[in-house]
Amino acid sequence: MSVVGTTAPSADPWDNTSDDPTRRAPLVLGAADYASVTEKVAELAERRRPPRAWYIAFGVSLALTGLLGAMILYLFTTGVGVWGLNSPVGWAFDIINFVFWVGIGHAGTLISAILFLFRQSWRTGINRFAEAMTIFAVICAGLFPAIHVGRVWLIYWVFPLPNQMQVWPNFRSPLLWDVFAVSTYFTVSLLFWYMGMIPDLATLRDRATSRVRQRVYGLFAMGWRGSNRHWQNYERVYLILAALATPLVLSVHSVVSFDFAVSMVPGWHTTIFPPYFVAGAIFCGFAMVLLLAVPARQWFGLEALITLRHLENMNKIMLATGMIIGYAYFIEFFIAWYGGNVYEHFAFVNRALGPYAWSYWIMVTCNVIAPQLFWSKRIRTSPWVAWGICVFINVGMWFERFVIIVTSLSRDYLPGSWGAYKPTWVELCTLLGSFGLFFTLFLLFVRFVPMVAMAEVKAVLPQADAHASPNEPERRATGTLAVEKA
Amino acid sequence: MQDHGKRPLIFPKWVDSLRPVVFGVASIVPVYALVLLYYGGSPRTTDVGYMPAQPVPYSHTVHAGDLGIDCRYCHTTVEDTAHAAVPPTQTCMNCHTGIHPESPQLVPVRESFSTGLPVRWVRVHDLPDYVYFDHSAHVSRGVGCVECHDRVDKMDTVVQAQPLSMGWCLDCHRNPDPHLRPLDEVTNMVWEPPGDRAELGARLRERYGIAPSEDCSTCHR
Amino acid sequence: MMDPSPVAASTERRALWGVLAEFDTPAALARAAREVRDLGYTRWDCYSPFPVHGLDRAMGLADTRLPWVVLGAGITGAAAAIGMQGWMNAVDYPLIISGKPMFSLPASIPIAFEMTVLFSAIAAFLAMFAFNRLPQLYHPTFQSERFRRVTNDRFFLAVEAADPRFDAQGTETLLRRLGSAHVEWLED
Amino acid sequence: MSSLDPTTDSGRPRSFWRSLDERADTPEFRQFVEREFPAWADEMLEPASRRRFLQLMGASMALAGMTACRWPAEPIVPFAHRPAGFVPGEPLHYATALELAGAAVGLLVTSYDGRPIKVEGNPDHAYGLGGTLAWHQAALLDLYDPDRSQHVAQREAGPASWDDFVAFARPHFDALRAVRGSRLAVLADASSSPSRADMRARFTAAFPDARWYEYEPLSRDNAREGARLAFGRPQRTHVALDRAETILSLDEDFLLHHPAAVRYARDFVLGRDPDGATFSRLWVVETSPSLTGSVADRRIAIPNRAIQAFATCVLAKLVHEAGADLPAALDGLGPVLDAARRHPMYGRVDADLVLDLAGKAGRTVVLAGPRLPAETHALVHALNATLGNVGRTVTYTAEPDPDRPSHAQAIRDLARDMGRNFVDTLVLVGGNPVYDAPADLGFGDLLARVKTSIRLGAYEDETSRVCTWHVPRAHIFESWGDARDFGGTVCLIQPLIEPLHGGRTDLDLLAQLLGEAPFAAYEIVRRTFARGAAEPDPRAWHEALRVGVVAGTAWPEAGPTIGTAGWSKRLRAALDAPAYPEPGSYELVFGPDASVIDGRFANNGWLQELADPLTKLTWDNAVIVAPATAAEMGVRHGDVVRVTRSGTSVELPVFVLPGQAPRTVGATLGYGRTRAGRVGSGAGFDVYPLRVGDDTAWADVRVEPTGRTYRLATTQDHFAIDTLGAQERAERAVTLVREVELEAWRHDPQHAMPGEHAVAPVELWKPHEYPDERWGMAIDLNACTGCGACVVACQAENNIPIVGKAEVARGREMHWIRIDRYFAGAPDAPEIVHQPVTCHHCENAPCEQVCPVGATVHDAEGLNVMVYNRCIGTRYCNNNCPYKVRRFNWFNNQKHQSDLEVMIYNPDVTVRSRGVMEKCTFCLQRIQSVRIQARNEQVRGENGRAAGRLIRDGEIVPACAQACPTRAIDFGDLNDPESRVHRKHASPRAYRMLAEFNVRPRTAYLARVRNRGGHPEGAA
Repeated sequence: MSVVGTTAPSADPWDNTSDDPTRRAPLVLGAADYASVTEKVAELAERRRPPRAWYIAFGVSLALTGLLGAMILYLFTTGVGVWGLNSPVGWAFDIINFVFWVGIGHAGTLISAILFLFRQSWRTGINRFAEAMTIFAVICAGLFPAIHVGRVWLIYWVFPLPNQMQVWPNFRSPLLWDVFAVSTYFTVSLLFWYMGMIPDLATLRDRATSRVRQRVYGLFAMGWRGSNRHWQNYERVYLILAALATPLVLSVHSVVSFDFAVSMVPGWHTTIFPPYFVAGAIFCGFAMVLLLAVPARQWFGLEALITLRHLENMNKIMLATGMIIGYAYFIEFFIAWYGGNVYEHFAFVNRALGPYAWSYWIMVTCNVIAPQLFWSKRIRTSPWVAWGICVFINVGMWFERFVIIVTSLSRDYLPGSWGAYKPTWVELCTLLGSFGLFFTLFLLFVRFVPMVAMAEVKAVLPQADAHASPNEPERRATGTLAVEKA
Repeated sequence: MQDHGKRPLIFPKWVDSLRPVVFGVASIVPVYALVLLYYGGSPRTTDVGYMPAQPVPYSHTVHAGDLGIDCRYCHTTVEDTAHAAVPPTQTCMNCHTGIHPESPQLVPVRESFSTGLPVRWVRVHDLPDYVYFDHSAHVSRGVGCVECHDRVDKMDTVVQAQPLSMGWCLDCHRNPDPHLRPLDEVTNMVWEPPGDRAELGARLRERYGIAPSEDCSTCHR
Repeated sequence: MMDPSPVAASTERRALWGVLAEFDTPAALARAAREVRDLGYTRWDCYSPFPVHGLDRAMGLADTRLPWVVLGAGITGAAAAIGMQGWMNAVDYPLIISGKPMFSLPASIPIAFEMTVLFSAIAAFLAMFAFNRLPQLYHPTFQSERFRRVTNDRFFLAVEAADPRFDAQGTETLLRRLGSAHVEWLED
Repeated sequence: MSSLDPTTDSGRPRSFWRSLDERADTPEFRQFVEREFPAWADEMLEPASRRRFLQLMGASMALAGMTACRWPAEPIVPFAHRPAGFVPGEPLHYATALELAGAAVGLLVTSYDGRPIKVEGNPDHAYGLGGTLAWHQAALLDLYDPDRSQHVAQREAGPASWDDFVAFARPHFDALRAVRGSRLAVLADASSSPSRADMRARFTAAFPDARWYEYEPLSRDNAREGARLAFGRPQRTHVALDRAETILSLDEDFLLHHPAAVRYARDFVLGRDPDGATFSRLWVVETSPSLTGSVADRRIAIPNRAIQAFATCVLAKLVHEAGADLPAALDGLGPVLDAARRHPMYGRVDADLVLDLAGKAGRTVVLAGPRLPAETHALVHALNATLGNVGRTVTYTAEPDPDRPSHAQAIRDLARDMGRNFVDTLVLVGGNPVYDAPADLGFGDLLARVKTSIRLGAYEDETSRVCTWHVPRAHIFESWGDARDFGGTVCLIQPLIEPLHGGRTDLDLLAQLLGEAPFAAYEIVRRTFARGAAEPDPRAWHEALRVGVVAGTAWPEAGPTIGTAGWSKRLRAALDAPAYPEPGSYELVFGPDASVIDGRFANNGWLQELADPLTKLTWDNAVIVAPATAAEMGVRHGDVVRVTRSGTSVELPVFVLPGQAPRTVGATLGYGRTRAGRVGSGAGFDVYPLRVGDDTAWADVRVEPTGRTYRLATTQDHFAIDTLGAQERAERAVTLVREVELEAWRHDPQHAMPGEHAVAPVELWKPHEYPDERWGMAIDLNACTGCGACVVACQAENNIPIVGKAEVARGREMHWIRIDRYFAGAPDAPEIVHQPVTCHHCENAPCEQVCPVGATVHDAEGLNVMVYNRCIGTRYCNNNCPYKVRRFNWFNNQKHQSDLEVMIYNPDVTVRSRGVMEKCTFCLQRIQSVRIQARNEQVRGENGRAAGRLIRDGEIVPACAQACPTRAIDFGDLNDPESRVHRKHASPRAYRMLAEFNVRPRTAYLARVRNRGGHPEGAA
């Protein structure tokens, strides 16, 4: 992990972002013991009334979800024509939103799986709701390919189901790969999320006072009792799932990028897409996590668990991936020029200077320039500034997909059939609505489910070490799940 | 000694004995749903047996069966065109001016004949509008009427006997041999293959140069 | 309240299930576990709010064979995917598409990979429950009031009556000696 | 499950089913469906999986009511008495003819179970040769137009019946007969029909004092008058374009707006066969870019008023510099030619032009367009005489009805009479004078004052509105009649269907007014055919009906003698007139519209949506302005300008189009109709108000911006293209649309083609074999004139919907074949190319692999088939199609169609539902029917019933190829080395667009051949 900025440990007890390699900064602050962790987290799911902010946010989100429903109803009853699409621009907001949301959906599994494999114990503070975010984002993502087809009532034909027509899907189509990739990703993320939650559900069960809560949490906890013989299998499966999810994360967005890379549209047909899309996904995924984490830790007083260090690490990752993206933008142009394909060459020149140049420059500003601010430790460690930058990043990443899809399609091979695209109000409302759906689900999650993985956090408490003895300080702050290496 | 307070159980012990039942149901329901969808949804279930009432109680049993009138006497165009045309009233009256001229069942026919207004029959073998079936192409390759329409000569009211689904068509297009017969037996309802049908079919396929196509363009335009 | 006598337990109560001892720290639990292991107990278990590092060794647990199940499932998934694509597009209803071969491995890789992961993941998930005999909504330990805290901040060790070396009084004193402040007897 | 299967238990459930069946078909139920599932309402008719699903749901009795939701039970309605030789479901073809601009083109109309569904050209007709233009194709749509007037109407009483009219007409005209028809007048549209002429003779005999006028807003009377000047008697000029080496067209759009356009287009292309002996060079001198101008080798854009001077200078140069000797008869032109020397235009006459004309006696042609004044036409006769073309490439026949006043004169006289209240009864046969008469006449008001006005018209339009009686006119395909083609040959017009709305033909009406009724069109035509005999010879009659033309009725060639009396002075005087409008004003040139002509086709959706060949504009007209002129006016594309002529002004949008002559603007007539119907009313802008007085060709106008803008819907360049895009477009055009120089071609065909010689791409796998047929197409860009007939023909054949202006503006037009138009060279002297683009049926089709459900795949003959009923509508295929030829059904385009409108559908082609992709199929239905026919005969051949055979080359003709007047499109089997298409694919001119991507298209283009010669101005 790159070490940038001042190394002087700050006096502030809440600042654990010191990079002094000789000292191990704690990942949980405040006078934390097991009970206090449990108390802090479980209490959120148990309290009678959540803060007013929650109610306002939930109301708004629910309204937007309603809007989404209305738009979809209108779409189904009238036809895809209610969108601004045409020939040549056969895809726009529908697939843009799909790729956007799938991208968002990557940080969760990445944080829980990849960071887990790399023994990044700081993940424990954020992995739970990063995973939740993944699932909700994938739900939003899956929505769009489903509703974008012309005859939505026949969408089930994309699944290889036996039928009286004796015909099968065409497995050469990247869209079909999408079907498998996204559904697999959703399933695995869901299992991963739920499994990680079982011990915490058990906690809620055991703390529950009302019969109903006992029963409900009891059912979902499936009788978990913290038996070590269980923990053994549990940890092994968790490790395996992490090991499976890691390549899965990479594969899913690669497959999504195949939708474009496999086609022959100039500006789409690019070998660089898979890595470039994955980097982009991680980039905006982390941005979205931070977007959610900063307000959450403040409203629910989780500063002790989601510490500045967590935020700073995420900002560092965004800085890194942001630069990968920037590199990709540059190399695309280089290859377009170097490759000597006139159509591809024009496609890229047209992006930067054509009718949609504005969208291209929004993209560059938000994705390449804005993250550069993260070079400064001050900015990295001031939550709300970082939050603002993350807003930029998400906007930029949405426009990246807009640029890729719309500019490429609007001007492909035959100038005679060049076209232009302008979204209708329906598309704008649908996009808005998808955010509504996302936040609705997320708000329900923070209301009823422990949003921090208690068991895992406890495991990284200093006192969690079975061999704890005063004369081995190096192993402080490490647990079975975490052996942090500098 | 300190107290060992007892804690009320959330779930009684017997709950766990339900596990096999729950697992069983959980695993069977989706399978059952799929099976239901597949069979319940297939034309074999939904279409076969479609038997609408016709304006005239015309009996194929009598005409094609007992009287042994050849299909082509009425369905004249079947060998040359896509459609096996339902005959004009004229055709009925060719005989029925003499036979049963007064029969009350024939009132609609006589009316049609006198007024010139057609009899409105109800189509039984009704393919979707995007399917283009050509009778001549099949009849002139030795595919008998019976293959699709079944024993019409035994039907008082015509009923759909085959699913006429895409899969059903493909079955025959993929293996035509057991459905072929000599051209002059095409309209024969009671024809019995001399010897092994498949083997005869193979020879006929050679002879008529039959190579059934599975191309989409064969039936869909 | 009086400490229940084993005799009484055997007669007027349901059968004794075992004794449950509570510890304050993972270290204490681990120590106790090593002792109990060395004494040759077989039907016993530790309970903790989080997986305690090294406790498996302390309990002398054999490594789990669960990963082999996952491997099997993964291979099945891959085979199924390749087989499905090959059969459906090249055997059952071959159609000329973009002049490409009816079946070619490269085009089948993405789906093969996804199905491998899907099968493995589901298998791993189910195997976890199967190996742990979960869901199990009732367990004798759930009768203990103190055991609530096993999902919070307390650590427990339970020895079952079914253990051949089990002896209610003896085991209890042993556990107390190992540093447990609270030991209680639980019926089945 | 078994409860689902009605076969298992008979009796009770069956009656139960029946009752539900009935319920399922009640209107209430259908309304319920419409209301509950508006989206699925069409699915009810388009049997998707919906019904299956409901059947399944039937398993639960709650929904059993829906189990009867079979798609609507389809009735079979056989004839009571089947006509002899009629085979249900088999199309029949009848010969008939359509008259446009006073001359007929023979047609073959396909009738399906009594419904005319498609129009083709009649190969046996000399002026069609099987080809058509868009109008002939589109005429069919008018037949099923729900806006056609459907009953007799009287202004006060409103709807009436034919009997009411007869009840009124018989006494009324008996009375008129008594007074020899004084104060009676007839205003008829132009017609070449012998029967009409006969009826007219009878009419004037019955009503000696009645006046008979003939009016067309766009007529060729100037040519008549010009011939009268030159020869003393109106002559009709015929040219042999196939034999000409040089063609000089003075503002004559002989490829589109000419009575013989279909034939001339064919001849023109025959005369430009790069492998043939002669390859003509076309010079066009015009003001507004025309279709002919777009295919010219050399084009000179000057104001319309200057063309006569230009022509004079051409003749002068020929005589003075090229040593051509003026025939003695033309000596009178001497002074004119001397004067021409000093005329500014003298310099503009290109030396190449003179070289191309001089010394090629009988191998050149000069034509003059109908807009040019009579003197110009006379001058052109003189030119042809001087060049020795008369009798060789130019011949004459006597004009029929030589003594009739010109149309302009006729309408003026009638208006005068009406103004003086000399007309009490006016019979209007066709036409639409209230809309298209010269605006200064105020014809509408005059007509409203006429006591009794009887209008025979297809629509209750602007004119009918102010008439006392309106009689619906039968559509041409509902009518008996006859007409002459440009050469005089009589074509018979026979009905394909009973008049749908009880319409009457002009012959019927006249017969009624003459009291000959019920004696009607059929008998009248037979009587004319019999030429005096009591009965026509049955054999001749039936033969004529079968072939569609009456042999031996062509006019004899005339040998008129030319003179200069009377017009040389006018010619001389004209030389002094300025060549350009005075500063501050522009010359507005009126022209016929490529879609609606003079407005008669305004309510025809196919034509409204057919893009103009040059502007690619649909649903509108606009004022055409050259880029430089636009800059000078300070207006931009789409700005609304006010065009003012002496007080009257019209506001219409600007369309910036390279090629319009400087100091001039152009505008087409026929738009801005107020009572055309649902389609045509309000489309475009009416410029007739500016067309006043006698100069109907052009007018000097002032043009000022209004500051408003207007959205023009074009099928190409849907939006203003930025400079970056414009550059790229110019660079690409030359590789997409290839051209060869005639010189280079003649020198070495093998290496004449520009552009890289594509390297054969490496195959990563063994390509599929297509052993039987390999269908392919060849499009000869040297033959394509861009007229657009193929587009409408395809629309008619393949049930392609009309989507309307808003959707076109969005880029959602549905045409399966489009004609891309590119400009090359300088904006002030552009070269224009047309390129028809349709599905290339690539063997490595990019569209196929990306479809998740395999809805578009290849069949065994290599056709790229689009399976509508499998398509779920991801639109991925079109995204991945490099040619962008696929079209998506954004909405349910059939939703609001009446029973009348759906009658036009071709039953052999699936009507696409909402949400599916569609595209060119190479007319799969035609391939299938021919193949099945051939295979049947083949198999039966083995039983000795018919001769076995394979499909012959040319047996399968797609709609576009069939309609093409110039045979630019060929279709056939690429495996057959003898097939035309194979030979064309093998030509050195052949190239495949975007072949470098190894998509292996089945369509090859043949490079266009340029014959600029000399040093062309503004060549690319």
